[in-house]
Parts: sequence; C-alpha cells; structure tokens
Amino acid sequence: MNQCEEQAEIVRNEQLAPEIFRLTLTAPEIAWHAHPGQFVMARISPCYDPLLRRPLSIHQTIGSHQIQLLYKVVGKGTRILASLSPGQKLNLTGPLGHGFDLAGTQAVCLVGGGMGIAPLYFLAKEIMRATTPPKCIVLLGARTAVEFGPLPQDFIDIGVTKIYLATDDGSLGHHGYIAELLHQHLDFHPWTVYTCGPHPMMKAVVSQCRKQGWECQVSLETMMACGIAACLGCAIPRADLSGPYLHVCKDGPVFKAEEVAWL
Amino acid sequence: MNQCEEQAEIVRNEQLAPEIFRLTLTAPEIAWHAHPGQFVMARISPCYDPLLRRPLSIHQTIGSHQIQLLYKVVGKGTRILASLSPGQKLNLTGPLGHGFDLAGTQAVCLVGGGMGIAPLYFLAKEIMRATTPPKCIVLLGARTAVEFGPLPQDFIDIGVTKIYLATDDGSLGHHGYIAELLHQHLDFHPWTVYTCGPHPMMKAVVSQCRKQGWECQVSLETMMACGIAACLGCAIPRADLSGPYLHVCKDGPVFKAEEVAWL
Amino acid sequence: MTQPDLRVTIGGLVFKNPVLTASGTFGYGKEFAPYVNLHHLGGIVVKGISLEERRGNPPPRIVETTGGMLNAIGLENVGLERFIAEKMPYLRGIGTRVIVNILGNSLEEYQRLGQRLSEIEGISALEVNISCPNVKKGGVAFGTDPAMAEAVTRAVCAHSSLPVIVKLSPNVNDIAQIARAVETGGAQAVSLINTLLGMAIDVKSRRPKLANIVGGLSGPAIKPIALRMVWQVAQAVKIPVIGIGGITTTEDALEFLLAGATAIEVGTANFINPRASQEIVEGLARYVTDNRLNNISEVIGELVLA
Amino acid sequence: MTQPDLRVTIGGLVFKNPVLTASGTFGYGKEFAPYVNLHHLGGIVVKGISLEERRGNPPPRIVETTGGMLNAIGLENVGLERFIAEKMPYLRGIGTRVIVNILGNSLEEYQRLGQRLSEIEGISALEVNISCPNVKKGGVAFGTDPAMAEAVTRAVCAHSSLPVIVKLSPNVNDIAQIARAVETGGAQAVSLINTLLGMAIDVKSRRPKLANIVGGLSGPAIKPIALRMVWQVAQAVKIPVIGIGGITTTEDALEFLLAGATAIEVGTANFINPRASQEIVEGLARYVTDNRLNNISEVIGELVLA
Ligand SMILES: Cc1cc2nc3c(=O)[nH]c(=O)nc-3n(C[C@H](O)[C@H](O)[C@H](O)COP(=O)(O)OP(=O)(O)OC[C@H]3O[C@@H](n4cnc5c(N)ncnc54)[C@H](O)[C@@H]3O)c2cc1C
Ligand SMILES: Cc1cc2nc3c(=O)[nH]c(=O)nc-3n(C[C@H](O)[C@H](O)[C@H](O)COP(=O)(O)OP(=O)(O)OC[C@H]3O[C@@H](n4cnc5c(N)ncnc54)[C@H](O)[C@@H]3O)c2cc1C
Ligand SMILES: Cc1cc2nc3c(=O)[nH]c(=O)nc-3n(C[C@H](O)[C@H](O)[C@H](O)COP(=O)(O)O)c2cc1C
Ligand SMILES: Cc1cc2nc3c(=O)[nH]c(=O)nc-3n(C[C@H](O)[C@H](O)[C@H](O)COP(=O)(O)O)c2cc1C
Ligand code: FES
Ligand code: FES
Repeated sequence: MNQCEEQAEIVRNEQLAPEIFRLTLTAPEIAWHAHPGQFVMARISPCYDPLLRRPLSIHQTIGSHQIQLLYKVVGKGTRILASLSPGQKLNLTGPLGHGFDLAGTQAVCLVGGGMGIAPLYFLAKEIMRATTPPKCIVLLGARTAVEFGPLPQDFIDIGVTKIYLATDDGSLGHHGYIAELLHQHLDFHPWTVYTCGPHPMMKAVVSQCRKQGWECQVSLETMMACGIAACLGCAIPRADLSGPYLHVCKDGPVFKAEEVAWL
Repeated sequence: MNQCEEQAEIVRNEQLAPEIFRLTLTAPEIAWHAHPGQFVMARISPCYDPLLRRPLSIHQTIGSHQIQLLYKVVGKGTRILASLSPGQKLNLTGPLGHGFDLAGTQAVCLVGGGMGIAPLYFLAKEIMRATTPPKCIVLLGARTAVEFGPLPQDFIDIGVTKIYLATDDGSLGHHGYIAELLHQHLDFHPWTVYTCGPHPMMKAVVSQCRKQGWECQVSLETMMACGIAACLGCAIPRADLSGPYLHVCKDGPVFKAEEVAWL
Repeated sequence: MTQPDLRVTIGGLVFKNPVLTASGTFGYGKEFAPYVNLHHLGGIVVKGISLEERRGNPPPRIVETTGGMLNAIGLENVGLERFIAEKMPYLRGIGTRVIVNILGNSLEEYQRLGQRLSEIEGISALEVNISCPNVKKGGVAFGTDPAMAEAVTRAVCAHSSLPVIVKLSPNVNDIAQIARAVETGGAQAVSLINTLLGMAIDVKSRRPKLANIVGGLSGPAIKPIALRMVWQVAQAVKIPVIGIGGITTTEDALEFLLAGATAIEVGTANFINPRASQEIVEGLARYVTDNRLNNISEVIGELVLA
Repeated sequence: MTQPDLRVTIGGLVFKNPVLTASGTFGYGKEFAPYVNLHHLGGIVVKGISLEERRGNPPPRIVETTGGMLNAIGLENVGLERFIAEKMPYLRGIGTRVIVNILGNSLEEYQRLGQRLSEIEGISALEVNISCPNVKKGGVAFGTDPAMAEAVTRAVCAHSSLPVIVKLSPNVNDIAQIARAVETGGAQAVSLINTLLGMAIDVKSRRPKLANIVGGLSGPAIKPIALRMVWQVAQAVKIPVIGIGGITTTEDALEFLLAGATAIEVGTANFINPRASQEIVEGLARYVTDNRLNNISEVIGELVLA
C-alpha cells in the first residue's frame, strides 16, 4: 500500500469559473504513487467544523512533485478550501482507492460532467502518453459554458483531437445532455467508455454502453468518513442488490459499470 | 443602549511581537460610541468551532470610523484571528460593558501588564485630550522586552511624559513586577489608579492602592458567552462575597477595586 | 403579494410565527433589543424564575466545547416578585408573546409560581422546567421520573389559568415516556430538549473547568440528539412539541418542524449571532413563499420516511 | 534517560500504554498500517463481530454534524469464522494487544462468540458491545436494562477464558447503575461511551439523511457527555474504566485519565487524523517525562475537586 499522510503546500489556488477552483499542491509522495481515478482526503481545517476530511479526485500530477485538484464550491468545506492561499498547508491522505483500469484498450471514450471532469483529465494524460495512443474521444458536459473554464483546452493541449461539449442551457456545444452525444460519435469498435459525473448522467451513459456492448468504467461518489475502508460508511449495493455491499473508497471509486446497482 | 452588530472590515493586521497582533478595523458604529474600557465580541469564524465570540478590549478608535484591537495569540480563536487579512470581514458586537470612569481625576496612574495594556492606551488618549490634562504616569509590564513592541512609544507619542517599564526577565526597565514601581513613582496626591492585566498584578496594585488610600479602577476578565448580560456566565463575587454576583460584561469589565472580591 | 403565513397554535394560543427564544439565552428580552426587533419573534421565553431570588452557582460557570458550550449558571434569577415588578413592565410592551420559565424545589413551589403568574397581565404561557441539570435539589428528579413529571404538571395545571408547556430533560432513557406522562398530567405542550449533562477538565490545574463540576451542554453539537428526541416525542404525544437544541439557522429550524415540532426555540445561537432568532423568522418566511405554502404548518411532521 | 512508563493494567493484562483504538473506527488494524506504527499502540479493538456475516444497513450510512458525525453502519462485519480465518493471522503479527468487540442478538449468541474466541490465539480480551444503537434487535435492549446487562456479562464470562470488557450505552438514565450491574455480572472492565442516538434531516428532500433514520453520534461534539459519564462510572465501580468519546488529542486523553479512566479508546479522530492514536501515545510519553511521573497511572482519577 502506497498511501501516506502528507502536509502538502499550496502552490496556486486558481479560480477557473464562478464556483470552480483548481488547486496546485506540492505533495511528492502522493504525486509519485497516484494513478488516474484515485483520490485524496483533505483535512480542510485544523478545527473540528467541518470535522471530516473531504474526498477529492486527483486532477493530474505535474512532474514528480505536484498534484492538482479541481473542485467546485458546494458547501462549507469547499468554501474554506477556496479561501486558502499559496504557502499555506493542506493535510492530505492518499492516493486512495482503486482507479481506472487501462489495460488493453484500443478505443476509449471519456465522458465527464461537471466536476466529474476532474479525474478524467488525469486519465486522458495517461492515455495520451502511450507510444501509440488509442483512438480517444472526449465528451464533456456542464450546466453552462463558463463552467468549463480552460478545461476543454487542457485536453486539446495534451493531444486529444476529438472533443465534444454539451451544456444544459445550450450556451456552448450540444444543447442538452452529454450522454446524448455518445451514439453520434462512437462507432462499432470495442470501445471502452470511462465516465464520471452526476449520477443521472452516468446512468444514461451506462445504459447506452450496455445496449451497445461497450465496456464501461464509472467513478462513483458517496459520503466518506475515512477513505481507507475502516468506517464502512461508503457502502453501495452490488448490481444484484445482494451479498455484502461494495465500498466506494476501496473497491472504487472506479467500478465496472456492471458491478454496481443503477437505482 | 448604543450597542450594535457590525460587519467590520479589516484594514491591517500587524504583528507587533512573536505572539502579539494589532488589528485595525473599519467599524464606524462601534468607533462612534466607544468609551475607554469597553470591549467588543468578535465572531472569529463562520463555522461553529470555535463557537463563541471572543471578547477583546477596544485598544483605540482612529478618527470616527476605525477601531483597533490588540491581542495575543493564546488559543485557537486568536490563532485564527492572526491569520485574517486586510479586506476580510470580522463580525463584531459592541461597544459593550461599563468602561473607565474619568470624572474629576487630577492625578492618574495607568498600570498595565501584558494585554492589559490594550484598553489603557484608549484611556490614555482620552485623558491626554483634555485641555489641561491631569498629571499622568504610565507603568507598563511585560514578560520580556520584545512583548512591548511599539506600545511604550505609542504612549509617548500622545504626550505621556512619565512612562516606566518593567519586565519579568529584566530585559527592559525594572527587573520584576510592575506593581513594585507604584510606590516609587506615586506621591501623596489623591491619585486615581487604573489597572488592567494579569490577576496577580492587579491584586498587588489594588493592595497598594488600598494601603495608600488611592482610588483604583480595575478592568477584569472572565469567560463570556454573550457579552450582553443574557447568559449570566461572567459572574464574579462582590467584595463581601454575599448577595448577587456581579457580571463582568455589564457591571464591568471596569470596576472600582473595592466593589469586587480579591481572592 | 400577501405576507407569508407563519402562524402556529399551541395550547390554544396563536403565535405569529414558530420562532421563540430559549430560556436563559435571551435574558429578559431587553438585552437583545439592540439586535432584534422583538416584535418580529413568535415569542420569548424568559430566564427561569424561582420563588425566591437565587445567586446561582459560583464561577467559573461556562466553558466552550467543540461546537457547543457547558453552562452551570445554576438558575441565577431575580425571583418571582422582582421579576413581576421589574421585568414585566418592559415585557408587556415588546409586542410578542412572553412565556415564563419556572423552576421550583417542590410541588408546592411549582404551584405557587403557577398561581401567582396567572394573575399577572402580559404573560402568555408557562414553561415548566423540570429538567435543569444545574440545581442540586428539585429540578432533575422531577424530569427523569415519569410519575414525578406527571405530578408536577398536574400541580401547575390545577393552580394556573395559563397554558402549561413542560420542558423535558434529555438525560433520560426514554424521553417519549416522560412526554406521555406530562401529557397525561394535563400539559398543553412539551418543549425539548434542555441541556445534556457534561463535564470538562482543565488538564493543567487538574480541576473541573466549572466550579459546579458538571454543567449542561448546549449548542450545535447537540442538535442531532435533540432532533432525534423531538421526532420520537412528536410520534408519542398528541399535544404540540416545541423543538430546542442547537438551532442556529433556518435549515435547522426546518429540520425540527419536519420532525414534528410545531415551534422551535433558539438558544445558544443567540450568543454567537444575536440576530439569529429574527433571521430564522425571515428565513421561514422566504421558505413559505418560495415553496408556495399556505402556512408554515404545512411543513410540520412532513418528514418522508418511505 | 529512561523510557517514560505508560503501562496500565486491565483485567490482569498489562498494556504498554493506555491508548487503544475504538471498535468500528480502525477497521481490522491493517487499514491504518500506512499511517501508524501499530505496535506503538496500547492495543486495538477491532470492528464488532457477530456470529454470522452481516451486510449492515443500506446507505447512506454516515452524515457529518457539527463537531461530530452520525453513523448507521449497522454492524457490517465479516462474521466470526471469517474474522478468525482472514483477519487474525495479520492481527497476530502487529505487536500489540488485540481486543475483539462482539455483538449478539441473544444471550446464547454472546456466549458462543465468547467461547469460540477464547480458543483463538492472539486475542487479549473481549469487548462486549451491549450498546450499539444501529441494530434493531438485541444490542440496545441489553444496554439499557441493568438486569439484562448483568445477564449478558455473566453469560460471556461463564463461557470465556478471556478478560471481559463490557461496553456501555450512553442512551440511559443512569449509566453508573448499568456499570454496577455488569461489575456484579463479572466484567473485568467497562468501556464507555458508545454513540449517542441522533438524527439529521435533509430539508430539500424532507427525508432523513440516514437510510436507517437514526444513527449514532460520535466525535468531539460528544466529549463533554462522555467525560461526565466516565467520571460518574469511575466513582461507582471498582473495576477499571476505559474512556471513549471524542478523544482527539493528548489533552483529551488526559482529561479522561484524570476523570478516572485507566485507558482510553480513540474513535472518530482516526478518520480526521489517521495518526491520532500514535500521536496521543507520544503526547502521554512527553507528559510523563515533563511532569516527572513514575508511571502514567499516577494521573488516573487525580481530578482535584476541593
Ligand atoms: C471519491 C470522490 C471524489 C471526489 N472528487 C471531487 C472532485 O474532484 N471535485 C469536486 O469538486 N468534488 C469531488 N467530490 C465531491 C466532494 O467530496 C464534495 O463536493 C465535498 O466533500 C463537499 O464538501 P463541502 O464541505 O463543500 O460540502 P458540504 O457542506 O459537506 O455538503 C454540501 C453538499 O454536498 C454533498 N456532499 C458532501 N460530501 C459529499 C461526498 N463526499 N460525496 C457526495 N456528496 C457530498 C452534501 O450532501 C451536501 O448536499 C468527490 C467525492 C468523492 C467521494
Ligand atoms: C472584557 C475582556 C477583554 C479582553 N480584552 C483582551 C484584549 O484586548 N486582548 C487580548 O489579547 N485578550 C483580551 N481578552 C482575553 C481574550 O478574550 C482571550 O484571550 C481570548 O478569548 C482567547 O481566545 P482563544 O480562542 O485564542 O483561546 P482559547 O483556546 O479559548 O483559550 C486559551 C486560554 O485562554 C483562556 N481564555 C479563553 N477565553 C477567555 C476569556 N474570555 N477570559 C479569560 N481567559 C480566557 C482559556 O481558559 C484558555 O486557558 C479579554 C477578555 C475579556 C473578558
Ligand atoms: C447559559 C444558559 C442558561 C440556560 N438557562 C435555562 C433556564 O433558566 N431554564 C431552562 O429551562 N433552560 C435553560 N437553558 C437551556 C436552554 O433554554 C436550552 O434548552 C438549551 O440550551 C438547548 O438549546 P440550545 O442548544 O439552542 O442552546 C439555558 C441554557 C444556557 C446555554
Ligand atoms: C463508523 C463507526 C462505527 C462504529 N462501530 C462500532 C462497533 O462495531 N462496535 C462498537 O462497540 N462501537 C462502534 N462504534 C462506536 C465507537 O467505538 C465509539 O464508541 C464511539 O464512536 C465514540 O467514540 P468517538 O467519539 O471517539 O468516535 C462505531 C463508531 C463509528 C463512528
Ligand atoms: S469511507 Fe470509510 S470505509 Fe469507505
Ligand atoms: S457574558 Fe453573558 S452575561 Fe456576561
């Protein structure tokens, strides 16, 4: 196990969109061991409110020493995170969980919605690093154009050529849900689809993949207290709804779509 | 009652000594109504840890819009306070409590130890503003020289000419307790002594005043939840130990020395 | 646009909204006048009153804990007659309902308090404190024994013409059982929770941080416990339930209403935000408007369980 | 300089220090190996084990509250035999004492758990959970009734050769009474507190935040209540008391020792700082050195009251 606790130093905390921030941290141990799809647990404050660490996907590693997190301000923890400045410390545990499985994929499609884009960028970087990268399509969704910030360009910069956007309000790209683009852009290859985003989006993606026979890996979220399989708080039901629960922090956050129940 | 709640904006948060800070805030309502010896209750954080407001004396008002607080980092609340930056807001209630009584004093001596210096500076400014200021001696004590920071000079700058210092470690001024200087510098005038600082210091000052027949006003501290006479948490016994308790936030924080018990 | 309707009824009394202030955390009302428009509140519950004036416990009396505070005030109060003479004149003019919290050392004291206060103009109801953990005799024993709780309730009801709210202690096995007992005793409503018994030690001096050794825990830290108890009691009795415990925001208040409370009391929150009670009134008004409710009571007990 | 002596004795067993980890918050030990030198700890208490494997409650199972958290895990565990086969081999090698927390639905289940675990090498003691608020049958009833608590204790003691620690529920009127009952039943020690029953509601969906509706409150928020109960129990029984509830720092641990606890368990703190337990061991060592104590037990029960 290559987990550790690290007192990471904040390098930058950039505001990308009204509620969206990108945090760059020096965290050499975590950077060294991180795989796409893994996450960290951040101790937001030395006080006890908020009490619990907050799970955040690793957005990318930079060199061998830095990691980036991409987050949206949704509550008190992320609000405090947004107020932190370069030079301040953030205590992290990580890298945690089971990430994306990359073995033997020849045609991949990454489908990200909202903050679900965070782990997919790390994944895309890893995919594009291969000597002969597989065929790669990236589909990104957001509520409105401004929420994408610089992210689509980031994917282009690492060599992704096929990138399609959708917004709920039609302000950029397809007007509607990102999952609707899937059948337009994917042919009858043995695609592997990687998806992360709001539950309804992933459900739609999974349902299409099942119909088309595409392999699908999903990155899930639940409430978490420990992130290391100790509290058993992050249980989710298996596909057949029976047997012991799966635990998102250890068995996931990335699962094969067919392993888990889509309620 | 001229209390109010005010969303004060931080103008400066200067570090004067390793653990000592001076916070300048724009708080026009409080600045307008403040008297020397009064205090504010500061809501340190929008979270609930720390939960309670922290009482801090008004160190001075500047013009009609600003107030200054002088504080020492002793726990989690003051540590958070020290991390705040200009432009951030601090919610204050104030001005609170019963301050120093200035009526008819012709010879005054201000005896401050540690953070007890905070309210005495405001008092000194008020005293020196009179067309014919009374005879005024200032005695300041600290553990070690560096803890005085610029404070002695501040008193000199407003026209105090007789200022004597003492440090526990002898690094500046008298080597020993500040109360020991009292009889050296005070003659048989009808002195009014104003004192604020650690309990043992004030006790020593009060005991000398009693012996010499000097009037003495003391500024006291207790734990406080509300600062406005609602919780009844800040009770202290009366001099004769009987009858209802006094409440520091309302009957004080400044009391006549003979009103309260010196246990 | 019409004004959102926040009225609720307890013990036959209509309150303009369900937001009251909790006993011991709002003084005698006047202390908060610089911060709150008192007449905007549903009502205020004044500091616990006993027959005779009480000094309360020696200091230190309060200590902060994580997300909460311990207090051992020990019912310091001006006593019945001084309360009537000195505090009631102001309270009659504040334009909202005044509820008087009472505490006795014996059944007889409770009776006398109820009787005398019934004669006084400007008092809407009594809140009978059978649950204060900070007074050595009386208080707690009444609150933890169903038969005693019922007896106190019966005694006050028999001697008072005012609606009687009985305030319950959380330091019990089964709070619903006590609630049922005071319902049987004739209470028009129950309010809960009072503080949970707690303790803190100063490691340096090795002494308790409170002179009284133990004190009552209040504040956001206890909210989950209070909410659970309110939910249990609301299912156990037919009389209205007033929810208390860590309520600091409009959301907190709504949680208690959903769990079955007809009204709520704001306590410790008054210390950290003196405008909390009024802000909750405003927040509930917005909630009623935004959700197009006819009346706030459409939320009460609407917790969805299936 | 000699090593500070932190040893304490419970049920005839010497622990290298008084810092244990609380059941359900430290997995089966291994999960924390990247963060803590397990052999530095006084011992670890593993997740509650039942005869059969249990799925536990449906999600959502946890929710954060002010200074605390609610959990309704519902005793998900691998079951007795898988625990022995899969978890014990690792636990035998960690170099510290292993205490197994057990939970049954009936007296007979508790007996069988005690009996079978007594046969297993590498287990130092049993912690009998009669207090879990998250399982519908069994658990709580045993913990809130003195006679039942005594009976369970007697049953386990009679069938087990291991020292028996009984873990008490705080959701009672008088925890000292239950403690005395289990002492009479033969317990070698008591540990307290388990979680306090609480609740949280999602105002938007109007549903409970936990699928189980109610859950157990833990974390710094409950520390004052836990400390008060430990102090009360320590005065009521002669057997050692293990203090649990919101312990996060060395100071917290010292508060419990001063109140009369012989050892402490670190629970929720493990989630917010996975190194908390080890840091407390280090902190206590410094305390012993700085205060020139011969042994940490010189602090136990040394609360100054006069
Ligand atoms: C494995 C994993 C990876 C994640 N990666 C990212 C990421 O890269 N970027 C990002 O912005 N967010 C990510 N999240 C979600 C993020 O953890 C939550 O948004 C964050 O914890 C909210 O904290 P808060 O204090 O701001 O909000 P709170 O005030 O705690 O809650 C605000 C709202 O968010 C919900 N919420 C809180 N915590 C979680 C959680 N753990 N999972 C789901 N919902 C929650 C609450 O129920 C509430 O409705 C991830 C979650 C998981 C489990
Ligand atoms: C009327 C009044 C005026 C004050 N003026 C000043 C001032 O001008 N400058 C200044 O630095 N300090 C002043 N204090 C003291 C100041 O309020 C405390 O230092 C502060 O509240 C500590 O907060 P904390 O969170 O940093 O410490 P905590 O972590 O809460 O506690 C640290 C230590 O300080 C003690 N303490 C905490 N609060 C108080 C309190 N209210 N009174 C006494 N001891 C306390 C605690 O018991 C503990 O030992 C004043 C106190 C009062 C009552
Ligand atoms: C300082 C203080 C004094 C209190 N005094 C009384 C009292 O006199 N009578 C009473 O019934 N409750 C009293 N209480 C209890 C509160 O009314 C309330 O029930 C409790 O604090 C829980 O609510 P909260 O968490 O919102 O504060 C007091 C509480 C505090 C904090
Ligand atoms: C997620 C979680 C799971 C728990 N599981 C158990 C358990 O299986 N058996 C048990 O006796 N106590 C269990 N507890 C209770 C703890 O051991 C402890 O008594 C309680 O959390 C109070 O301590 P704390 O505030 O330090 O967490 C659990 C607590 C939590 C938070
Ligand atoms: S978050 Fe604790 S087990 Fe997964
Ligand atoms: S601090 Fe509340 S009454 Fe003085």
